[in-house]
Parts: sequence; structure tokens; C-alpha cells
Amino acid sequence: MAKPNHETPMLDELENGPWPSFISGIKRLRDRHADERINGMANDLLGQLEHSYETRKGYWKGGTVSVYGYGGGIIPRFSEVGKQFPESKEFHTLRVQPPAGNFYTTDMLRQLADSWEKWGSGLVTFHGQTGNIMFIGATTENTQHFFDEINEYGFDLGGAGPCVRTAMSCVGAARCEQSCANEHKIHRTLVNNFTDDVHRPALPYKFKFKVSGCPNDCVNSIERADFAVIGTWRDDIKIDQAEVKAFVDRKGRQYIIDNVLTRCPTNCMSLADDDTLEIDDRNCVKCMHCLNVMPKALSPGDDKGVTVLLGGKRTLKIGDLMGTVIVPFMKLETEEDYERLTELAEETIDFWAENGLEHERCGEMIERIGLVNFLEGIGVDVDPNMVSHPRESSYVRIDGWDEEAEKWFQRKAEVKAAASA
Amino acid sequence: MAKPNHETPMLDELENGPWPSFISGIKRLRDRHADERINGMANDLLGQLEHSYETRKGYWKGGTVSVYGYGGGIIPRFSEVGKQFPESKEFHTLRVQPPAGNFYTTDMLRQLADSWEKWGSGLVTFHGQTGNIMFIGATTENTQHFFDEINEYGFDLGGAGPCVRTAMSCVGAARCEQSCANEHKIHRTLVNNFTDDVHRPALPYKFKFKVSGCPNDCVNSIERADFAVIGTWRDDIKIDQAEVKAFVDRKGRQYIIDNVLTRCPTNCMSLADDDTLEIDDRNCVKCMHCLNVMPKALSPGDDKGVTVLLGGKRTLKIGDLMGTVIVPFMKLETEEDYERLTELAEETIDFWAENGLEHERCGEMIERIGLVNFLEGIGVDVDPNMVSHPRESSYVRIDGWDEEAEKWFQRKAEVKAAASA
Amino acid sequence: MARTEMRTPIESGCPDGFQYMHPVMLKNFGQWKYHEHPKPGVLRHVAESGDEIWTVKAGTQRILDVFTLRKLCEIGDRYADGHVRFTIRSNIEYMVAEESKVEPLINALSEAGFIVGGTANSVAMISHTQGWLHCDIPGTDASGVVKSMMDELVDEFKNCNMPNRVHITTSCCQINCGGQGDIAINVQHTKPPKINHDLVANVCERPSVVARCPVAAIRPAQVNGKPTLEVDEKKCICCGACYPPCPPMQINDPEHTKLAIWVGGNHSNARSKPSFQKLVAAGIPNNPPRWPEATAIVKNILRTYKEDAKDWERINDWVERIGWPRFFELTGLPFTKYHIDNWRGSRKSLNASSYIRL
Amino acid sequence: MARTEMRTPIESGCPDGFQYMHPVMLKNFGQWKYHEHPKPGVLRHVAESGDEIWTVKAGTQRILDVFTLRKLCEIGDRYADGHVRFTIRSNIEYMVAEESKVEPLINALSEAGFIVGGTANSVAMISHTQGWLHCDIPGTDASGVVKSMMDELVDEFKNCNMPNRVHITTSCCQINCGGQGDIAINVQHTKPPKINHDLVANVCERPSVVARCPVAAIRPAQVNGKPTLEVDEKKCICCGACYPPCPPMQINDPEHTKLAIWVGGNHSNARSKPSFQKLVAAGIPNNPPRWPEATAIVKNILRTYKEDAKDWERINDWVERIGWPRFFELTGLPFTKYHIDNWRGSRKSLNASSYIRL
Ligand code: SRM
Ligand code: SRM
Ligand code: SRM
Ligand code: SRM
Ligand code: SF4
Ligand code: SF4
Ligand code: SF4
Ligand code: SF4
Ligand code: SF4
Ligand code: SF4
Ligand code: SF4
Ligand code: SF4
Repeated sequence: MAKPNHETPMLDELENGPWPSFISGIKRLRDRHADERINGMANDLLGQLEHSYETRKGYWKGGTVSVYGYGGGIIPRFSEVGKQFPESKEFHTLRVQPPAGNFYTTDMLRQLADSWEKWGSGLVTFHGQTGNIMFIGATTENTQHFFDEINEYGFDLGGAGPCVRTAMSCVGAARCEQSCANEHKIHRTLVNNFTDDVHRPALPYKFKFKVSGCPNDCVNSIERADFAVIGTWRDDIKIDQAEVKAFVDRKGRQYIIDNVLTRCPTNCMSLADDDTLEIDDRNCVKCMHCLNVMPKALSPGDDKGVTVLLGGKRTLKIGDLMGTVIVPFMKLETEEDYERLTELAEETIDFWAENGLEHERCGEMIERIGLVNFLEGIGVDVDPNMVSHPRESSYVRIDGWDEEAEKWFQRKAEVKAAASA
Repeated sequence: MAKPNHETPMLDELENGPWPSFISGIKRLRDRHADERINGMANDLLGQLEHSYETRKGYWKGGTVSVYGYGGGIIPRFSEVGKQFPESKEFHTLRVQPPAGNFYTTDMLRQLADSWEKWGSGLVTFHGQTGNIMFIGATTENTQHFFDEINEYGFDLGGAGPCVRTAMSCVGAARCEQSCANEHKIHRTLVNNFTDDVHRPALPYKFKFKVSGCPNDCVNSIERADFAVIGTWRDDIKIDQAEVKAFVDRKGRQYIIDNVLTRCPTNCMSLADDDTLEIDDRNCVKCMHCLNVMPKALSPGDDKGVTVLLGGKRTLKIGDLMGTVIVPFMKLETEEDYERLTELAEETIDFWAENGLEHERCGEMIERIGLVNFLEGIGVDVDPNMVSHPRESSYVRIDGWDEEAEKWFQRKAEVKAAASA
Repeated sequence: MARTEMRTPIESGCPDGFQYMHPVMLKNFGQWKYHEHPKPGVLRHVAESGDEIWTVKAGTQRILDVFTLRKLCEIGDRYADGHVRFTIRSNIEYMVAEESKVEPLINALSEAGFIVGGTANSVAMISHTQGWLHCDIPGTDASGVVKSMMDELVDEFKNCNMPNRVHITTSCCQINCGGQGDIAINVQHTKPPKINHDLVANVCERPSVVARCPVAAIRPAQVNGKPTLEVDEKKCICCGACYPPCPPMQINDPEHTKLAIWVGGNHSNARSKPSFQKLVAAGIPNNPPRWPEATAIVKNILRTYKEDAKDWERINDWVERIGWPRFFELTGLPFTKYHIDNWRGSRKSLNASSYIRL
Repeated sequence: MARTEMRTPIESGCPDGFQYMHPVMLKNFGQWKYHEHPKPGVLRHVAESGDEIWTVKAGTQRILDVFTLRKLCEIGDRYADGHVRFTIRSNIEYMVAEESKVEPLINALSEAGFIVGGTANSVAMISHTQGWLHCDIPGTDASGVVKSMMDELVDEFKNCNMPNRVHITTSCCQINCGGQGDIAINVQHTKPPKINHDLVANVCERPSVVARCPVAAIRPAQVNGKPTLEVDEKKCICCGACYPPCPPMQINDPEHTKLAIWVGGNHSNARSKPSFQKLVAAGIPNNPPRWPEATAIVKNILRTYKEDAKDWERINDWVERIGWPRFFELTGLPFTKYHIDNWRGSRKSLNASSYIRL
């Protein structure tokens, strides 16, 4: 017979208010679930959480737990107050990779719920900040059973520890008019090329892929991904002048001037006195603003591809880093195109694995050794698109100038030759 | 009888072409001047210069020369090839402070020419990059005579060495509609408060004042001055709507949109559909662009004052530094106002004199100790106008937060009280 | 169990999403023409083919119990087409092919207590992290903070009255898993770690802990004979980076672990390059169960932004236009010496111009 | 002479400029309404009072011989009102109260070989430094470089065909007395200093020389018994900062002292905050007497700017709009690894966005 419920006066406060309450959810598991194991787990979880609220401290500690054959994918949690709260004293999270783009059928969600009720706490998150389905709360033993079960019907663990992490991609081409790429194919091509590195942590630190279909970057890839892939286009923005006029009629000239023209980062748009919109596409940086404001009138061009940035991450330990452009533009149509992208990822991870210090992210390494050395390491040529502007400091030794200039001219010649060929 | 002229085949090349030739000028002194001393000096100067052109090296070395009572103001030059070119082997430059704003009468220029012919080489520059009249080429002995003579009729030496340097101000209020200050009074009030520091080098390094009447900054003060004073205003830009309409009629709407509105750094201008120009002055940063394009239609407001920036300088040794805003706005009307400005300069120079390392400019010191410590050192409160944006890094210890916040609220309260008083 | 009995995993990695995609989305993949925003929580995407897909978006508690999950599925079958997705802010999206299904779906969701909204220029669901519920290093809870704030921001989620999207994030320690946001509510420690010297030797790999410190404030030491670590408190910036690899370096403190609020993190490239968030408020009490002080500041910032910003200005665009001094003036938040950055590269944050709004 | 006989200086400092000012300027001081630009080299300033002052501006060799100076005075008396000033770019300005005096004045100046122009959107007189003529550390000459370039740019000085003002600077060593400019032609050393070890001990204050090096590449050493200094050539960035305090550290070299060209230095606050110049070309031979290679690059950049920039765009505004990749494309200048900054704070110069002109 189940033991009495812990008092949770503070947590109870979180049952008030209109927003759905996670506390009410945990209480449902405690009070209404058929499985006593789950009732008890939920009760002790609430007890420990209430204790945290009262003392303003956390009581979980890490450890090592993994499933057979893998080294990572699980965030182990053992309670420091397990005596008071024995039934939730082992409360590990399984990080499971969702389908690219986070698409589900209700049937599949139910199937996952069934397995999780069988083996876990009944608490789950779609999704964590990296993008994993987080099945929160399993004992060491049950992690294996749960994994075995869902792995049979197509789900696999994501990353935890110094390894390639679960990737993320936006809804993109599945529903979005701004999409310039097949986000989900890029996502799976990249991360599934590294399953071994996902499951067996052996890198200097974590490595994350993120894919956005356009520069709106709905998955924050520049800020949060070691390897960011962003859809873009090379030709002109498609303008439907009739829709432009309709917009001007509806909103007035001043509105379009103040909200579209003057917001363009390169001032490359101009509204002719007859209300036709002119865009100097040469100078459009594909920021997306005008397309966002006038989605009916403006659309991305047809010659699509992607930009790749490397080195984004958070604060540890040199301060927040955004990614840096490494590939200004590449087409992603043929399988060869995709292979080139995968090779870039491999080159990057290999070089970083060899040259990164312990617990040093790729971006931190680039910062330490310098972008130029990194580029030489992965065999990528320098390109002015990699910088916002050339050097401001005269403090540099440039006695190799002539050879470097030669390289540039040769590359230009090759491109020209290729073009004319 | 004068010795033969040096061959100057390379320098002769510089007599070709439409631009006035300094070589022809030196030759005039060599060939046509009444004073043999000057002929000889010019001849040997040309000889040494030709030698430099041929060998691509300079042949002057420094030394110590000064006039009685002063430690600086002269750039001593002794020739390393004095044997070949004896008559110009001592070729010192006297740095003489020009009248604020660089105004002269032709009579005064002639008087200076007379004195310089008497004692010097006959070569002079109006002005050097810092702003001095440079009388180029005097022997050690004659520097004293020349100085004594011009000092009698109102000219004094400028700075050289680790001292307060000659200041500079733009033509400003004397002729310019954009002027928001009395540049020349500010210039003289500041630098003449430090004549002792100008003449007797005893500071960590050089210290320069520059004064511009408006943010066009025609004297490059932000980039080149340790202490930059820039005129600005607090109230609204004066708009002459009739002139605006005239401008629109002349140039067309699209032109004003593309050349004025979209170039405003804060997009704070708007052209109403009836062609009246609206400026959200709250958000105008006084960049001057629109006033520059339409000087007839737009003028600075009436509530004028200055902004002060500290720490601008060139490359040595941490890289180029621009000044940083220290006083966002102050009025300069009463003598008390001017005293406040002078006090700020004194506080700054005193603190820097005590805390600056040898050969460390004020801006480098600020960079080394941090802006906040510098502000505390000179007794200036922090102000959000001093930064482009607040901190991006969470790496800071902030356990003094509450006290610091209190200071802010108190200052706000005092300002309020003062206003209502 | 003996290794031999164990099942070898199928290393299938990331599953194919196409198999679960709504047929209309599958058919028109990459062929979408434009979208409209008929009302909060609803998107209408129109394909080149003329096909339409209607999306209804709802907010939930991020920590779902299976009852809630089943409820969402039930609604998905009864009122929608059985195809759903979760956004990167953990909102659920139902995609349906007919407009007629939209209203009934909205009603069903609302009746079940889910909040329909979060689209376009609303305040989006706050992206949150693990906190006391699961993490091993948290300074606060995440789910509780988010629940408390969403309770107060629910109208801004249900309506689209903001000048542009508002993306709020939280993080329960300075590691900042929540990332950056238009507004970010993050833990900020204010005192150096308290070291439990008895444990260090056993628990911590000392050289790597020393290596973790961003300011090299940690050095090996001996305390009553035992090898341990000590911290130079003058140097220490109280970041907590030493705590994960060395739990005896207790950084969390019921009193001195505070909250700080940052604004202006914008990761889209629209109008301006991605920007980092800036510190605006700190020293905020870490006050469970409802953290009223932090919420009050967030609401104050949102109100000011709503009143003063122009259409399409994200918070960073708005402040960029009105200037930081006015931001502090309008919000009434204090500006202190701590707002002046001193981390590497910070010189670029000083005002090296005469740009001043007077 | 014995100190006693010496005259004590009058420490009058900076003289009052008002005493030399044109009476009309004195009368209308601070009361100017607007100005017009009737033609190159001529400015018409109109005061609130209705008074006018006409300015005629002419370029000269900066190094004036007294003959030239007297000539300028003579013209000032014959054709103007005897009131002149020199601009911060060493051009002479004659101020007259009547329009009628303008043309005769221009003719007189032109006949005497001075170049009228340099106003508004022209290429201004190149601001220059001392060089071989007087400095103790120059890598090149200044007067010669400027004369050679102005000979080629004279039409751009006499006419106002540029999108906006062009301010060019030169510097004869990396100390950069010339400051920054829309275009800057500066010395750039490419090899570490050659040290004359015999002299170091006597001539140099070694500790302070060591302290001068920006990258700490100098260390005390002994060479055949004598105390001297040595340079870590791996670290050395060849800046020449050690040379002024220690002439035996010969940085200047007929071969390896090169010229570099920088663009985009803009110190006015118009449109954008003051900006530093950026490296575009280097390895340019230091080639007296006329430095044709450097001049060719400057003219190339000016031509491209003139063709491609919009009205009112300074060079930095223009490149900001078209982007650096296109700048290199249009000018045909090579982009190399040296263009990627690696000095402190340089991370901010990396492209952390998807902004790419394709
Ligand atoms: C569903 C989602 C992608 C996904 O795969 O999950 C998504 C979907 C769309 N985003 Fe997004 N964005 C989503 C997260 C983001 C994020 C990331 C985040 O929220 O942390 C960003 C960048 C965040 C940042 O910058 O801080 C983001 C920046 C944008 C922007 C740029 C806004 C701006 O002006 O800066 C647009 C363009 C716009 O608003 O028109 C946009 C536009 C859109 C559109 C309208 C694209 C389209 O035409 O379909 C989509 C509808 C959004 C809506 O609900 O109104 N989406 N969008 C994400 C919804 C999250 C949520 O539930 O709230
Ligand atoms: C679960 C999650 C927060 C959440 O509730 O959503 C999370 C939780 C943790 N993160 Fe994180 N991070 C999570 C997304 C992120 C993100 C966002 C992202 O991936 O887009 C970031 C910022 C981006 C980045 O990678 O920099 C992030 C930056 C960190 C860092 C700092 C990394 C850095 O270089 O700055 C750490 C510290 C570390 O790894 O040593 C960290 C470490 C951790 C640890 C493992 C704490 C620890 O060292 O023990 C947390 C485990 C909590 C737990 O008990 O489950 N987590 N973490 C997110 C992962 C869920 C998922 O797999 O989907
Ligand atoms: C005479 C002089 C000041 C002085 O006291 O000597 C001066 C005088 C004027 N400047 Fe200047 N500027 C003078 C050097 C500068 C400098 C400094 C420099 O040349 O190194 C700058 C900043 C340099 C920089 O940013 O690199 C400067 C940036 C401006 C600007 C801002 C231009 C811009 O758009 O960025 C204006 C506004 C304009 O052009 O309408 C300006 C405008 C003017 C006006 C039109 C102001 C007025 O209404 O009278 C004056 C007439 C200039 C002309 O000849 O066309 N002046 N002006 C300087 C002439 C130097 C020369 O002989 O060429
Ligand atoms: C003469 C002049 C160049 C010219 O021909 O116009 C000049 C010439 C010298 N400068 Fe300069 N500087 C001159 C204006 C500048 C400027 C421009 C300004 O003042 O606006 C700068 C940049 C602004 C600044 O102060 O940073 C400048 C930055 C330097 C520096 C680097 C200072 C730094 O901290 O980066 C040095 C090196 C030093 O002082 O150790 C320097 C040193 C020198 C020395 C004294 C070289 C030396 O150390 O022996 C040069 C003497 C040359 C000579 O024989 O006359 N000069 N120097 C300018 C002074 C004329 C005058 O007094 O009017
Ligand atoms: S990133 Fe672009 S393509 Fe992807 S969902 Fe957002 S707007 Fe659409
Ligand atoms: S996408 Fe951005 S840069 Fe391109 S035209 Fe539109 S607003 Fe301008
Ligand atoms: S700085 Fe301003 S006030 Fe001074 S001359 Fe230039 S434009 Fe006129
Ligand atoms: S002065 Fe500059 S900021 Fe002010 S309105 Fe004119 S253009 Fe805009
Ligand atoms: S932010 Fe810190 S405390 Fe919160 S989940 Fe991430 S690591 Fe854990
Ligand atoms: S809290 Fe941060 S700064 Fe302080 S010792 Fe630990 S790691 Fe170093
Ligand atoms: S730039 Fe260098 S060489 Fe030229 S004058 Fe200045 S210090 Fe002398
Ligand atoms: S040249 Fe510059 S970097 Fe090289 S040793 Fe001398 S001071 Fe140091």
C-alpha cells in the first residue's frame, strides 16, 4: 500500500494560474496512474522538488549510466537525499533523437507513451533545447529496457558528453515559403554520418549541428551550433509588383518607407515615384526582413543553396561565440553536393579532435589558434565573406604577401576557366 | 663663394607635374635667396635628401635642443651624413603654436617670414598634423634667437616630448553654420591652462586637445585627441519646411528618401505624404548628415553645448584607439562652465600623470585599468551614454549591485530636485 | 546482467521525419508560396499548387505527464488529421488541410486547458531548461520560473500585440543552456564558491578543474594536510564553471545566487546581424515558488517595448533606435558600473562617437 | 652663452585668433545661416545678418619656401582682404566679403601656379608627414609621395566629381602620424629589425626598449660579451616600435620596407560612427622618386569608388553598402590571409551572420 503523499505547500502555488501546470501533471501521475511504481516515483520527486524550493538548492548528482554498446545519450541523476525520497533516487534522463523536423503522428506519440509508462516516470519533454525528446526519470536498470523497446521501432539515443550531439532543423520546406533547402535531409545526412561519434563520446567536447532553411534562423543555429547550415539564394528576390502596389494601397507609402525601405540593412531597396519597388539584388544580403513583411509580394529566388558557419556556442569559458562564415554559398542538389557538406563536417571534427584541448569547443579552438590556421587545417581557402571587414591593425608580419596574392589570382583564374569551360 | 650644387637627378623628377613642387621651392632658396647661409643650407639639404632617395633611407638623428627656460617645443635633428652635407647638419624644427583657428593677416605672415629668413632655413609649414607652425631647419644656436624674436611679438613654442601638445580647433563659429561652440575660446582656455605642461615635458607621454564645433569633427578629434571637445545641441533641429519642399521639388522625392532618410543612422526622419519632413528629435544622434545635405533647410538647435571624449590616439602599442564619451553634454556659456571643463582636463591629466606607465597614453591607461576605475579616479559618474551597449558578458562579480543601484537612484533624485528647485 | 545476454543497439540515429508528415505538406514540400496569420495561434500556408495547410499552435507545460500527452493525441485524432509537431519552443502544432477544422480544434484545446497562441508578434513560450527538477548544478528551478511567468504573460501569448515576436529564455545557471533571447532571465552568482576541502581530493580531477576557470583564479592547495583547491577571491568572477567538474566547490547559495535579466539577444538575420543579449538588471532575488520580482521586471520591459517600439522592431532593434540611455529612463531600471563591459573585446562596446540622444 | 644673459620666455601659449580674423567673420561670429558651394574651391557662407563671406581655397606644397609664402601674401593683399587661414590639410583659404573679388583672386592664384579647389566632394589635399626630409625614423619620404600623387590627382582636386569628400593621408612609418583616412598610404615593414649589437649598450635604455614592444618579442641578450637586445623573430610583427627608442634596431630596409594601402577611415560622425581604416593592399614597393605603383592603386580605388558609390557615400559608407567581397572584385585587388585581422578584439571583425552578397 502506497505511503502518504509529501506535503508540497510551495509547489502547490504552482497549480494556480492559467498556464498548464507541470506540478498538476506530476500529481496526476502520483494520484491517478495505475502503476504504483509511477505513483511512488512521482510522490518522491515532488517531495525532493519541494525540498529544493524550501532550501533553494538542487539535490541531484551525476554519475555514469549508459545502455549496452553506447557510452552516452543518458544524463544520469542520483539523488543526494535518496533516503528521504527513495523511489525517485535514480532519475535518469534518456535523450532520444526525434524525427528530423519534429514530425509525429499521434499513433507514434502514443506508442512512445506506452513504452515510457512501462519503464519510466511518465514525464517527457518534446523537446529539450538541443532538440532531444527527453524521457525524464528512469532507474538505471529500466533505461536499458526502455531503450531496447523504442530502439526496435526506430528510435535511437542522442548525444550527451563530449560527442556529436543531436541535431536540430526547422519546419522549413515542409510548410514554410521562405525555405531554401531540404532542412531535414541536411539534418539527417550530417548527424547520421556521425552516429558513432554520437554514441561513443571521445571528442574534446560537444559538437552540435543545426539547420535553418533561411536566414530567419528559426533554430538559432548561428548562436548555438558548432556547425550551422542556413538556406539562402543567389539570384534575385522575386517581386510581384501587383502585390507591392496592393500593399502600398493598403498601408500607405510612408508605412512601406518606414517599415521596409529604411529597415533594409544595406538600403538596397528603393520605391520609385510610381510605387514600383526596386531592389538592387547585388547588395541584398538576404536578411529576410522585406520578405517577412511582404510574404505575398516578395519571395526568395530560385537559385538556392546554403551558407555554413562554424563555432557558435555559449559562455564557457572565453565568452559567448557566434558562428563564423566558412562556406559563403554552396549548392545542395546532387548527392555529390551533400557529400561535400559531409566532408567539411568530417574535416572540421577531425581537425578539432586532434587540436582541441580538453573541454574546448570548436569555436574556442578557432579563437585560440586563429581563423586562418583553422582554415589551413581543414583545407578551406580564405574568402572575404568570412569577415565583416579586413584588418584594422597594422600589427602583422606580411612578408609572404606576394605568394598569398598569387594564390588569390590563381583561384580567380581557375573559377574563370571553369566558367568558360 | 658658394660651393657647387649637388646633383639631384631623382629630386628633379619631383619638379615635373602640375602640383606645386617643394623641390623647386628649396631650389629657389638655394639659387635665388640673398643670404648665402640659406643658399648653402638648401643646397646641402637637397644633397642629403637626394642621398635618401637613392639609398631609400633617412639620415637624421635626434638629440636634445631647447630654448632657455623650456624643455620642449623643438624637434632636434642632426645629420648622420653631416660630413658630406655640413651646412644643413643641424636642422632643427621649431614647433610654434598658431593662433586658435589658424587665422592670420598677411602682415603677420610676412613678419614671421622675416624672422625666419633671419635665423632659419626659409622652409616653413602651415601646419603640421598636430597643428603647429613648423619652422623647419635651424641650427642649435639660431633656434634661441628665432624664438626670442617671435616670442616678443606674441608667438610661443608648442609641445614636443612627453607633455601637453599644441591644440587644434576647426574654423567653426568664425565661418561655419554648423558650429555649436566657440571653438577658439575652448581651444585657448584648455591649452593655455597647461602652458607649463606644454613647455616642460614631465608627463607619462604626449597629451593632445582638439576641438570641433560639431560632430562632423573637421579636426579628427575623436580619432586623434586624448581630449576631444565636440560641439552639439540638445533641442530640436530647426526645419525650414519651405526649403524642404524646395529641395524635394528640385531633387525629387526618391532622391531625398535615398539620400537623406535612409542614411539617417537612427531612421528618425520621415517624409510625410505631403512632403513635410518629420524628425523624431528624441532619437536624433546629431550625426549631421541631414544638415550637411540640406544646410538651407536644416540647422542645429539653439540649446548648444559640447560632448567630451577621452583617449583617442594612434597605433602604439595596443592598437588604434578612438576616444570614449566621458561627458555626454555640458553647456559652455558662463565662465563657470569653462572652469568645469578645465577642471575635467586637470583631473584627467593629474590622474594619468600618477597612474600612467612610461610612454603610456591616457587611452592606453584607460584600457589597462578599465573605464570604471578611471571614472572613479577622476570623480565622474558612470553614464549609459559612455557605452554603445551594456555588457554582453556574464563574467563579472556583482555583489555590490544594490549599493550601485542606490547611487543611480540618488543621482536621479538629485537631478529631479535640482530641476524642480 | 551478463554482457552476453545484452541486445546490440540498432544505430539508426535520427529518424526520417517524412514518414510522419501531413500528406498535404509532403505533397507540397518546398512548394509553399506564402502564409497568412488569420488570428493568434493560427497560420495559413498556401502552396503554389493552391493547396493550403492550416496550423493551430498551442502552449503546454514543457514537462508533460503521459496523461497530458495522451490528451493532446486524442484531440489530434478527434479534431485534426493526426499529424502534429513540436516547435523548438516546445509548443505543439496541429496541421489540418481544411479551414473548417480550425475553430473546433481551437475550442477542444482551450477546453482541455491548453493555450492557443504564440504565433507571430506574440510573446512566445519561454524556452526553459531543467533546474531543480533534474539538473545537477542548478541555481534555481526552470519549470517553476517559466510557469510563474507564463501565468502572467498568458494574454501576450494569446494575442499578438507586440511590435514583433518576443523570444524569452531562462537559464538556471550561468552555463546558459537556455541561450540568448529578446529577454533572458538567467542565474547570476554573486559570491565565490564555498569549498568543501575534505571532499575535493576524492571527487575532483584537480588539474582539469584549474583549467576550467576562465580567469585562472583556482590554484592547488593543502588544507589540513589534504590536497585541495583554493580560489583567489579577488580574481573570481563567480561564474560557477568550476562547480560541474568539482561539486565540492559549492557555487550555489540560497542567498547569494541571484537572477539577472538580459535583453536584446536576436538570432535572426532580419534587419541586423545576430546580436548578443545585454545585461539590464541584476541582484534579483531567487524567490520560489513564484519569483515575483523577476516577473515584475520582465513585464515592465515588455510594457515599455510595446508602448514605444515601432512595428517589426524586435527588442534589440527598438533599443538600437531609441538608445540605451532612454531604455533605462523608460524602464526606470538603474544603470551601474556593472553595465560597462570589461570582458575581452569589450572596448568595442564603448561609445567612440558623439552619438548621444539629448 | 652664460645662462644669466639669457632672455626669459613669455609663456603666452596659443595666440588669440580673433585679432587676425576677417572683420565680417568677427561681426557674424557664431551667426552663420548656411553655405553654398558655387564652384570648386569656392564657398559662400551667408550669415543671419545677410552678410556674406566668400572663401577661395588653394592647394600648395606643404613645405613652403619663404618666396612662396610671400607670394601668397602678395596675392592676399592685391586681390583679397589680407585675411587668410590655413586648413588642417595645409591648404590656404582667402576670405573676401564681395563676390566680385572671387574670380580675379582665382586667376591670380592659378597664374602663380597654385591649385584652386579641394572643397566639398573633391579629393582633398593629401595630409602628409615629414619623411626623409626631417624625421629620424622614416621608411619613406612624405613630401615626395604626396607631390607625386597630387600631380596625378590634381583634376580630382580641382573638380568635385566624387560621391563625397575624399580625405587621403600618408605616413612614412607605422607610427602613423598621418592618422587615418578614406585612403591611407602608409609604410609597412615586412622584416624584423636588423640589430647593430655593438651600439645597443651605449645608445639604448634597454628595459624601456623591451617595454615598447607590443608583442614582447624583445629580450636582453649578450653578443660577444656586450650586453644587447635580441628579437624573437617568430613573434615579431615588424612594427618598428623599438626603433625610435633604439636606433641600432634598424627596422628600415631599402627592400623590405614596403607601402600598404588602407581604406575606409572616416572620422566624421555623419551617417555612421567614426570608423578605422581597413587594410586593402600591401607589399607595394617603396619606389622613389615617384612611387608609381602606390599611385596606380590609389587611382584604381578612386575610379571604382567614383563609378559605383552613391551621392554622399564616403568610401567607408560605399564599401559598407556593397560589401568587401565586391570591393575586392571591383578593384581587382587580391584578398589574402593577411586581410583577416588577428589583433586583439579582432573576433568582432569576423562575419557572424548569413549576410553575404551573392
Ligand atoms: C515553428 C518555428 C520553427 C520550428 O521548426 O519550430 C518557427 C516558425 C516560423 N517562423 Fe520562426 N519559428 C520558430 C522559432 C524561431 C526562432 C527561434 C526561437 O524562437 O528561439 C527564431 C529566432 C529567434 C531570435 O532571433 O531570437 C525565429 C525567427 C523568425 C523570424 C525573424 C523575426 C525577426 O524579425 O527577427 C521570422 C520572420 C517573421 O517574423 O516574419 C520567423 C517566421 C516564422 C514563420 C512565420 C515562417 C513561415 O513563413 O512559416 C513561421 C511561423 C511562426 C509563427 O508561429 O508565427 N521566425 N523563429 C519556431 C516556433 C517557436 C515557437 O514555438 O515559438
Ligand atoms: C537538458 C538541457 C536543458 C533543457 O532542459 O532543455 C541541457 C541541460 C544540461 N546542459 Fe546544456 N542543456 C541543453 C541544451 C543546451 C544548449 C542549447 C542548444 O543545444 O541549442 C546550450 C547552448 C549551446 C551550446 O552548446 O553552447 C547548452 C550549453 C551547455 C553548456 C555550456 C557549453 C559551452 O561550451 O558554453 C554546458 C556545460 C558543459 O557542457 O560542460 C551544458 C551542460 C548541461 C548539463 C549536462 C549540466 C551538466 O554539466 O551536468 C545539463 C544536464 C541537465 C539535465 O539534468 O538534464 N549545457 N546546453 C538541454 C539539452 C536537452 C536536449 O538534449 O535536447
Ligand atoms: C576647412 C576645414 C576645417 C578647418 O578648420 O580647416 C573644413 C571645413 C568644412 N568642412 Fe570639414 N573641414 C576640414 C576638414 C575636415 C576633416 C578632417 C580632415 O580633412 O582630415 C573632416 C573629417 C575627416 C574624416 O572624416 O575623414 C571633415 C569632415 C566634414 C564633413 C563630414 C563629411 C562626411 O560626410 O563624412 C562635412 C559635412 C559635409 O561634407 O557637408 C564637412 C563640412 C565642412 C564645411 C562645408 C562646413 C561648413 O559648412 O562650412 C566646411 C567647408 C569645407 C570645404 O572646403 O568644402 N567637413 N572636414 C577643413 C578643410 C581641410 C581641407 O583643406 O581639405
Ligand atoms: C611633424 C609631425 C608630422 C607632420 O609632418 O605633420 C609628426 C612628426 C613626428 N611624430 Fe607624430 N607627428 C605629427 C603629428 C602626429 C599625429 C597627428 C595629430 O597630432 O593629430 C599623430 C597621431 C595622433 C596621436 O597623437 O596618436 C602622431 C603620432 C605619433 C606617434 C604615435 C603616438 C601613439 O601613441 O601612437 C609617435 C611616436 C611617439 O611619440 O613615440 C610620433 C612621433 C613623432 C616624431 C617625433 C618621431 C620621433 O619619435 O622622433 C616625428 C618627428 C618628425 C620630425 O622630425 O619633425 N607621432 N603624430 C606632426 C606634428 C607636427 C605638429 O606639431 O603640428
Ligand atoms: S528558418 Fe526560415 S525556412 Fe525555417 S522555418 Fe524559419 S522562416 Fe521558415
Ligand atoms: S532581404 Fe534584407 S537586405 Fe535584402 S532587400 Fe530585403 S531587407 Fe534588404
Ligand atoms: S567641425 Fe563642424 S563646425 Fe567645425 S568646421 Fe567642421 S562642420 Fe564646421
Ligand atoms: S542629424 Fe543625423 S541622426 Fe539626426 S536626424 Fe539628421 S541624419 Fe538623423
Ligand atoms: S542552465 Fe545550468 S542548471 Fe540549467 S539545465 Fe543548463 S546546466 Fe543545468
Ligand atoms: S566561480 Fe568561476 S571564476 Fe570563480 S573560481 Fe570558479 S571557475 Fe573560477
Ligand atoms: S609617420 Fe613616422 S616617419 Fe613619418 S613623421 Fe611620423 S614618426 Fe616620422
Ligand atoms: S619591430 Fe615591433 S614587434 Fe618587432 S621587436 Fe620591434 S617592437 Fe617588437
